[in-house]
Amino acid sequence: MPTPLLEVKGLKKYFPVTGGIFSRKVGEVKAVNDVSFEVYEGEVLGIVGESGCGKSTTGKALLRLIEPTEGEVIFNGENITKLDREAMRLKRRDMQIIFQDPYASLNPRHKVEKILSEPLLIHGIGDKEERKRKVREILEIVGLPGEHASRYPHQFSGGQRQRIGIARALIVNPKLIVCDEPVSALDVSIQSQILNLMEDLQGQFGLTYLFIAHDLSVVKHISHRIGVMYLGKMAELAPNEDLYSNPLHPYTKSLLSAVPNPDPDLKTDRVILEGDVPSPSNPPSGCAFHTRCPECMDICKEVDPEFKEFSDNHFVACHLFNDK
Amino acid sequence: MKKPVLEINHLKTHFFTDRGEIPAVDDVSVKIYEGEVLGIVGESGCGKSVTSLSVMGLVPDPPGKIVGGEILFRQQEGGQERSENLVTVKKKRLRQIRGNQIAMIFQEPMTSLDPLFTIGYQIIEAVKKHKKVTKKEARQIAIDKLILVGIPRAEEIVDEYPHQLSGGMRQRVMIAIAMSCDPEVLIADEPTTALDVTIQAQILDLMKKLNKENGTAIMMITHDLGVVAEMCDRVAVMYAGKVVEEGDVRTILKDPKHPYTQGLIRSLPKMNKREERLYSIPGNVPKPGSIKIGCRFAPRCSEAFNRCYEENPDLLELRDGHTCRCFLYEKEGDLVNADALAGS
Amino acid sequence: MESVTPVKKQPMPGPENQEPHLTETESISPWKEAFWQLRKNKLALVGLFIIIFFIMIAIFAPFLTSYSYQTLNAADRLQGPSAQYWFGTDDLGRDIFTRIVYGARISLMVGFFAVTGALIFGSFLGILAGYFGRWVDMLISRIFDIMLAFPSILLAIAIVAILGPSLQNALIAIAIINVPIFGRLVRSKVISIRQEEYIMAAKAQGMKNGRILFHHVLPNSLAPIIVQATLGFGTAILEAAALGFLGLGAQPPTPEWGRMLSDSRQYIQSAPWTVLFPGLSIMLVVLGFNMIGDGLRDALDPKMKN
Amino acid sequence: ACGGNNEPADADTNNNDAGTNNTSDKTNNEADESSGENSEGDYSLAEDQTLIFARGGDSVSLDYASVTDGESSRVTEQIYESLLKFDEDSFEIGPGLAEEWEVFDDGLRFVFQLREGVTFHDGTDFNAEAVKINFERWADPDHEYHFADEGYTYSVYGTQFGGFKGDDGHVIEEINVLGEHEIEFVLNESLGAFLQNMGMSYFSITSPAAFEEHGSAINENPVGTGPFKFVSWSKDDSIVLEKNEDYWQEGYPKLDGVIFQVIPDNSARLTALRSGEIDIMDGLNPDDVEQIESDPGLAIFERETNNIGYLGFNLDKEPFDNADLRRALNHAIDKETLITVLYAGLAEPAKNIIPPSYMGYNDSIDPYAYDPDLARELLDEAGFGDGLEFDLWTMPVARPYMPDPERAAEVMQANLADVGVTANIVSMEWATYLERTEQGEHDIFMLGWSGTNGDPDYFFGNLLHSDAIPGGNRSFYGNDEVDSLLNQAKNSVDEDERAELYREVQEIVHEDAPMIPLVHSIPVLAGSERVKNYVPHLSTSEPLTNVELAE
Amino acid sequence: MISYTIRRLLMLIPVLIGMSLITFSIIHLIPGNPAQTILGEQATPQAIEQLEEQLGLNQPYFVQYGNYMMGLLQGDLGTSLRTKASISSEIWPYLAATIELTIFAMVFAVIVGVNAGIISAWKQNSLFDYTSMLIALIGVSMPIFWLGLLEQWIFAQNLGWLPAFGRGNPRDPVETVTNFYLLDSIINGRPDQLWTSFKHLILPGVALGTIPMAIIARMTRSSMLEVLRSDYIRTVEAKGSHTLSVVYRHGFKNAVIPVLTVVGLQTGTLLGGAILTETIFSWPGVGRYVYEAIGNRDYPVIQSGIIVIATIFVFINLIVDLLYTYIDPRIKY
Ligand SMILES: Nc1ncnc2c1ncn2[C@@H]1O[C@H](COP(=O)(O)OP(=O)(O)OP(=O)(O)O)[C@@H](O)[C@H]1O
Ligand SMILES: Nc1ncnc2c1ncn2[C@@H]1O[C@H](COP(=O)(O)OP(=O)(O)OP(=O)(O)O)[C@@H](O)[C@H]1O
Ligand SMILES: [Mg+2]
Ligand SMILES: [Mg+2]
Ligand code: NI
Repeated sequence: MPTPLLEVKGLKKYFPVTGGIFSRKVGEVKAVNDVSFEVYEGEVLGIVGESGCGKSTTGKALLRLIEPTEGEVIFNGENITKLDREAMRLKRRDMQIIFQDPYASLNPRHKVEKILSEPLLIHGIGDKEERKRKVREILEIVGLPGEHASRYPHQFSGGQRQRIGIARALIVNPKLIVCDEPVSALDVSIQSQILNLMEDLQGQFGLTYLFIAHDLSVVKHISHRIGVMYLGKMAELAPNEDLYSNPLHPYTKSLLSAVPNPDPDLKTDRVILEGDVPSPSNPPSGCAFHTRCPECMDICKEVDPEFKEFSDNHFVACHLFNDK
Repeated sequence: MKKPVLEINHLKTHFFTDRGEIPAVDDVSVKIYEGEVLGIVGESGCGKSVTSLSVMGLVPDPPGKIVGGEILFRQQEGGQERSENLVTVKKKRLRQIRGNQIAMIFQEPMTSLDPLFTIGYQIIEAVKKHKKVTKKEARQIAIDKLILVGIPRAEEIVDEYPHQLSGGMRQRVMIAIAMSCDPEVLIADEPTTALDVTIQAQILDLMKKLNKENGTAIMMITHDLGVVAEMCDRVAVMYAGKVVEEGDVRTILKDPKHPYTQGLIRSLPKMNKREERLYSIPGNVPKPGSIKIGCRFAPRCSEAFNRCYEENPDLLELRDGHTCRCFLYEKEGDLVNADALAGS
Repeated sequence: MESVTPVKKQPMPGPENQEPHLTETESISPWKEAFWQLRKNKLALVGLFIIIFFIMIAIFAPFLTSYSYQTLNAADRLQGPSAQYWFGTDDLGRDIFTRIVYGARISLMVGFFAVTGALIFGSFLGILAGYFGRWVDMLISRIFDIMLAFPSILLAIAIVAILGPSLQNALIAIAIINVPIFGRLVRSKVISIRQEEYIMAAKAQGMKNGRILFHHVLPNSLAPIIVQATLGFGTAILEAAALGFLGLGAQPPTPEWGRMLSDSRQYIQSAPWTVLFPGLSIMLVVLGFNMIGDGLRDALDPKMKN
Repeated sequence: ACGGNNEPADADTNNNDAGTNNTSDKTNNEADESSGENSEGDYSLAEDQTLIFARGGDSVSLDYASVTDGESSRVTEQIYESLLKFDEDSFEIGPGLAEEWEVFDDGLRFVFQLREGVTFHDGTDFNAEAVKINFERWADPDHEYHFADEGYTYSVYGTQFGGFKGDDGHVIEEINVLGEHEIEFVLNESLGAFLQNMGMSYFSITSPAAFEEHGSAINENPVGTGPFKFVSWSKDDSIVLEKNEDYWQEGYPKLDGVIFQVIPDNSARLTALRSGEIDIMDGLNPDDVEQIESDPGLAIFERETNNIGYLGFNLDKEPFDNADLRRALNHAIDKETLITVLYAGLAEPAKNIIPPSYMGYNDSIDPYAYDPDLARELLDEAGFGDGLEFDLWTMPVARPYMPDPERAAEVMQANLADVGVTANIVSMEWATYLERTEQGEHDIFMLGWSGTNGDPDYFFGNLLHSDAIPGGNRSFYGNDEVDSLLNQAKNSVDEDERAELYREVQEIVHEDAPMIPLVHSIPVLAGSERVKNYVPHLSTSEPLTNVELAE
Repeated sequence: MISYTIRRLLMLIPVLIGMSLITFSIIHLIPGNPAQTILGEQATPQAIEQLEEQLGLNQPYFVQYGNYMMGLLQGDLGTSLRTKASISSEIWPYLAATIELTIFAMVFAVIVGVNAGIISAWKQNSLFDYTSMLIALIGVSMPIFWLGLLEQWIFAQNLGWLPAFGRGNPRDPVETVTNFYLLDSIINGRPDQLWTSFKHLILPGVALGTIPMAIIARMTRSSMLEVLRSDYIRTVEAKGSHTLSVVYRHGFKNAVIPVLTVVGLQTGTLLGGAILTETIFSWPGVGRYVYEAIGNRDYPVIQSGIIVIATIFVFINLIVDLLYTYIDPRIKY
């Protein structure tokens, strides 16, 4: 296996919960609680999990858009958590992000032209003419007519805006793009357009994606390997086919079975979980999943299972597989 | 054969905004039969919610107005069948039906409960409106309904406030409110869209149970074909304010006729097989009213021909109960004009 | 299969989410969009008309009247409205119409300078507080709290007392009491816009903080500030009139409307027009600004309330 | 002094009878015809004999000697009395709490025989000891009833008697109690105005027992010997007084009670008068006089003038050290217009700084006539033909001599503009105004002066004597000749001599023109026709002993 | 919640200290001298000097400030330089007058404003909506002193329906117990005086209440519009509930918080900002008290007056905040 492009070790992000008028810290939201994984060059690593499990926080923390509380992020052999502000700022050329909400992530007062050329300007790429040319080019690449550069975001539909978001991430030629649920706000027919576009671009520019989604079928479609998160922790991480054909973690199993399938012939038996996801500000002791786990054992209530490689390239954090 | 409880004929609901008239629902006809689950699918903005709100008489007015068609609500009353047009019925009568015989649940469980009143109050409010019961009885009904929708600690939860519950629980409460008067028809507008898959599974399960056990007819609005496959007996597919195809669930999912339905199903990433490239429908979803003549889908349709841009196709009955709005099938001999049938 | 989490998607898309209704190549800035919106607002147009009317009056004052606003005419004291004196005369025999026409200059100027002053200082402090946060925010916010807990009219009176009564000083006092209003607004806008996703996007591109502040945060906070400034015009004019009424504003013979009111209030019985017209003028100008402000708010910033 | 002229013995009875008669005559003459038909006893009394007197501001304190505002003395006049008493319509003094008095040693020793059988409102007896305590408390900052620690000062005492105990100029050497009802004042220097001072309301007598009881709260718990007793005071609203049943003047007061009501707004006050909610109002807007005169239910009460409003130059500042300029500007001000516009005719144009009724008033002075052409000519001669610009300082508050100073400034500004002089009106707060004019920061300023004891020295000494710099002499006028004439007049006890000296002073001052005397205003009050026997006194306040309300 | 209240009260201390410091600095920056104003234009410089010394005005500022604060800590607001009266006892009648007027004005403003706002929102774009919002717009644009003058002119002077000044009939003064005349008349068992006092409140109350009324109406309307558009209102309607229940019970309860905030802020503003109304209607209120004190440079009165007003202001906001928790179960302190 090649060396990883991105290595995340023990990443943690705790948000302080403040209360009272003196804004004292009264607790913590453990949004990301000790997550480790690697992303290889040219790979798409999918991350799935239910709402609030810390997917976005992971993505943003590893880009240092949110300062991580703890842990290391090694990008291209360099520990970027140690970089100073200016160095980090320059590093951003190589690491970009696409956001979930195509409405909120574009500055409504800037023309597309400005939105797209700003990253070039910041990183001192090209002169005015060249930047203009590049903007048109990238617009064509993401499937929008070049003239649209003179429009404002509100003049586009959701799918078109997401294309602009992609173009913005792409224009500085990054190595890694964190895609934070780039298609979940889109209609089905538009979603497939964007997924195709993203796949095409990956091949064309040799990109590496960290693809965050909560839609298992989307992740399955696009990723090489998939990580499943639950309450700020990685529950399972495995190659695509492996995960779907042989899920280990009880959570993964129930997640997979809960997805309604549009094929009426494929009615499977459901594992319907009881209860709700606990709050990350007050996670259960031991294994975070034990409150809902159909196979819960005594040890699960006390000991947090380790995230270990169970079989080749298949990691899982569950006591059921700990003995091995 | 089962009888329709709710029959929507040529419904037209338009919005009169300062940017012009928007035909959000443009000539929609669907029927819901006793005890069945009818799915309505379609992409964002195609008029699903407005259709359901029209039934409830809750279209925000201004700017919205039902400008045409009828909504017939049929019920047995002492052996007699009685049918009322909800479009023309008196406001007061509508309020009697609403919440009692036709109930509705909404997409956003987080915002659909009044944050300032207890769960119990909000259920009791519905009960007391329609039934002559004492305070104590009403409270008991509330608790019973909470138990019915599978809420643990129902006795305590009645006195709690919505913010103390999770999204899934709130959606259960919404269902409890809707079910509080044992309605004949339950309209569910994307009841699980905002929920996580594991919670969605719980809610869908619950709704199926209610449908089976109470015989409540459900109009299930969704844009998730997976949910449709799970839940529905029949499906209507909407596109830009019009129903483009309708039929029983297997037919629509397995053998769709309309190019839009076909494209929609093909563009879904599949769980069971991994394809290299997804099919995608080119172009954008049009807003209602932006295409005035011709088939609304024509600009995105791979099989469109000249006529599609010039004439509005009618809804045609292809086979028993399977209708489709497309010129491609007009040549087939045994077609019946479904539009002509509806409302007759 | 899929299920969507529509984070910000409204269940009922309002008109603002409508598909662009324009030709393919046209580019419409949010400002233009707002302007269109404003043009449809009849009340705002009326307001605009009123203000333009008063501005014209102020500019062309000397051409509108043949009288002087300060020359006395003891013979024609307290004359009622007539063809000769449209709005009558005051107790010194001066034409009230003339004084009101010239007074428009004063009121508009007061509004303009007071708002500008308050805007500049308020924005500066608000940006400091909102952008640097921590103790800077704490300090500035507490100062704002204190200033807002003061009864503002008393504060203004005290400030004028220090500086001495004059139009200029009344202006300064009004600007000062309005500083915390703008300051708080700017602060809260800066804070809320900093949390927008496009700001994070800008950061993700490697943008420097300064650029983020000036190219992204500030332009996007502008709309509510403009709205507040417009409404602030009205408030400032009212406050100036109140100070004038207490004799703490413009000094005679300057035809300041509030001052005209207080000078003639004792004639309300015998010569009601001396009280009626200056008051009406104040009300109209302020009404004009409020109408525009309301319209602007609807057009620029539908979510901002009050 | 003029006290010696009086025959104390029969003045007592005379005072009442004549006073009553005079009053009704006067009122009737001055009011319009409708009330002219009335003669004494021609009316029947109203059942409710409570009079409501409305005014623009509240009293500051009911400890009369510690404050100088007219609103305070208006009330304390009812509660307290001084040893001597002014005539109802002049500054002539007559017996008050003292029935008789004698002057010895060329005005260095005064002996007063006090009235017997007078009791304070608290029931204690009025006697010589009480008088002594009152005077000593004012004079001695260390006196236990001086309340210096609570911030009390008795500035009028200091002004009228040359300072306080221990000061160089303090004239009262000692006060001796000669008997229960006999008291002696020994002065170390003669003081022309001593007896006049004794009539001032500032030197009324408070019950010593009340000092004992209320301490420094005496200002809110007045206990005197006057016709009315204090009942209650709600600040900025009303002060309620009731009849003193044990008043020493048999059959008086006529009223059952008096309420002093504060109504700051002029027009509201007038409305209240019209609707009968109040009986008398002060601070009438001159423009309303005509209206009131035509209203049969209402009457106007004129107070004789006792003040001067003037426009002063700062002689310390260029170019106002130029007497030619000052004289020129004197011709530029149109006093007549001023009087019509601002006083509705209720004022006399001034040519001297003392009111015309005063002793020593020099009527032979030829006033600077209003003549813009002449003024322009003189200005040209003085070298200001090309114009002149200065700040015209204007006070921000209405004073008795100037009901609307800012309006007046506007009028004068216009007058000055006529002769090519630009005057910029400068206004500032009252406190600031007084301080800064005293320090001489002004060019030209507007101010005035009101008499208190009817003595001309109070005007001349304060406004024109160089000793009053800094102080009342805000023109910074200093003329040695004038100074010495004034000194002579002040210490003389011969009235004719004094009058002659003052006449001389006025001639010099007229020539030097340190100020432009504007007007002597005639303050007017309005009242209901029902109010009988009300005679406003020059000193801005008067006891309402004789007043009664008709049906 | 108790601990929240306590913490809020503790927070008051720095605000009050800041406020007293600012006030103190401001009033000492004001040129002019209390001794001068007390003694008037006819005073001699010696007398002024002497008085200054007696009043302690020649001490350094910080000493004066320290003395004042020491007194304040002991609950003593000081003594008026001018009237020599203890401010602690003198200020109450003024305050009571203002509070009574303010409450009356706010009750008027709230009743009219809230209902106008609710109905306007409910019947959006109706004639009622247009007219009441136009009136509200005019209301916020009106100089209140002008409104006061017109009211007085029309209703008191010309029509004579209502009294033009003061709090009661001077011939029949209310015997004060609490200094709230309405309350005192009841305590004294005097319905006639109750009626008189009420009549006296009407004109100044309406003048003072107009701006808050207009603001409240506008606020209520916009807040209601937002609420009426919300999902949970749709839920209530889907239950078939009656419109009144929808609009008032669910709608208004949800819309009330911003309205309450405005009510709190406006009440605070009126308390200290009623100077003009108080002057026009001869209302012996605290605004005028402080205003006159500024003119007279009566330092302790200015200082104490502002501190008392500001404290009340802060307290009102605290009460409003506590009311939130009562209305909205989501808010917890
Ligand atoms: N700025 C913040 N301050 C405090 N808590 C936060 C913050 N951002 C996120 N959280 C909390 O951290 C947890 C994880 O949030 P995150 O946005 O990473 O979830 P997610 O997996 O991306 O969910 P979704 O699918 O809804 O996007 C949540 O419980 C959230 O409430
Ligand atoms: N209040 C409104 N004002 C104006 N137009 C409206 C309004 N509500 C709905 N519409 C129009 O009606 C059309 C249909 O809206 P509807 O809410 O029924 O869509 P939907 O199918 O439910 O979409 P979604 O999946 O997003 O819920 C929208 O495109 C919109 O243009
Ligand atoms: Mg996320
Ligand atoms: Mg919908
Ligand atoms: Ni547009």
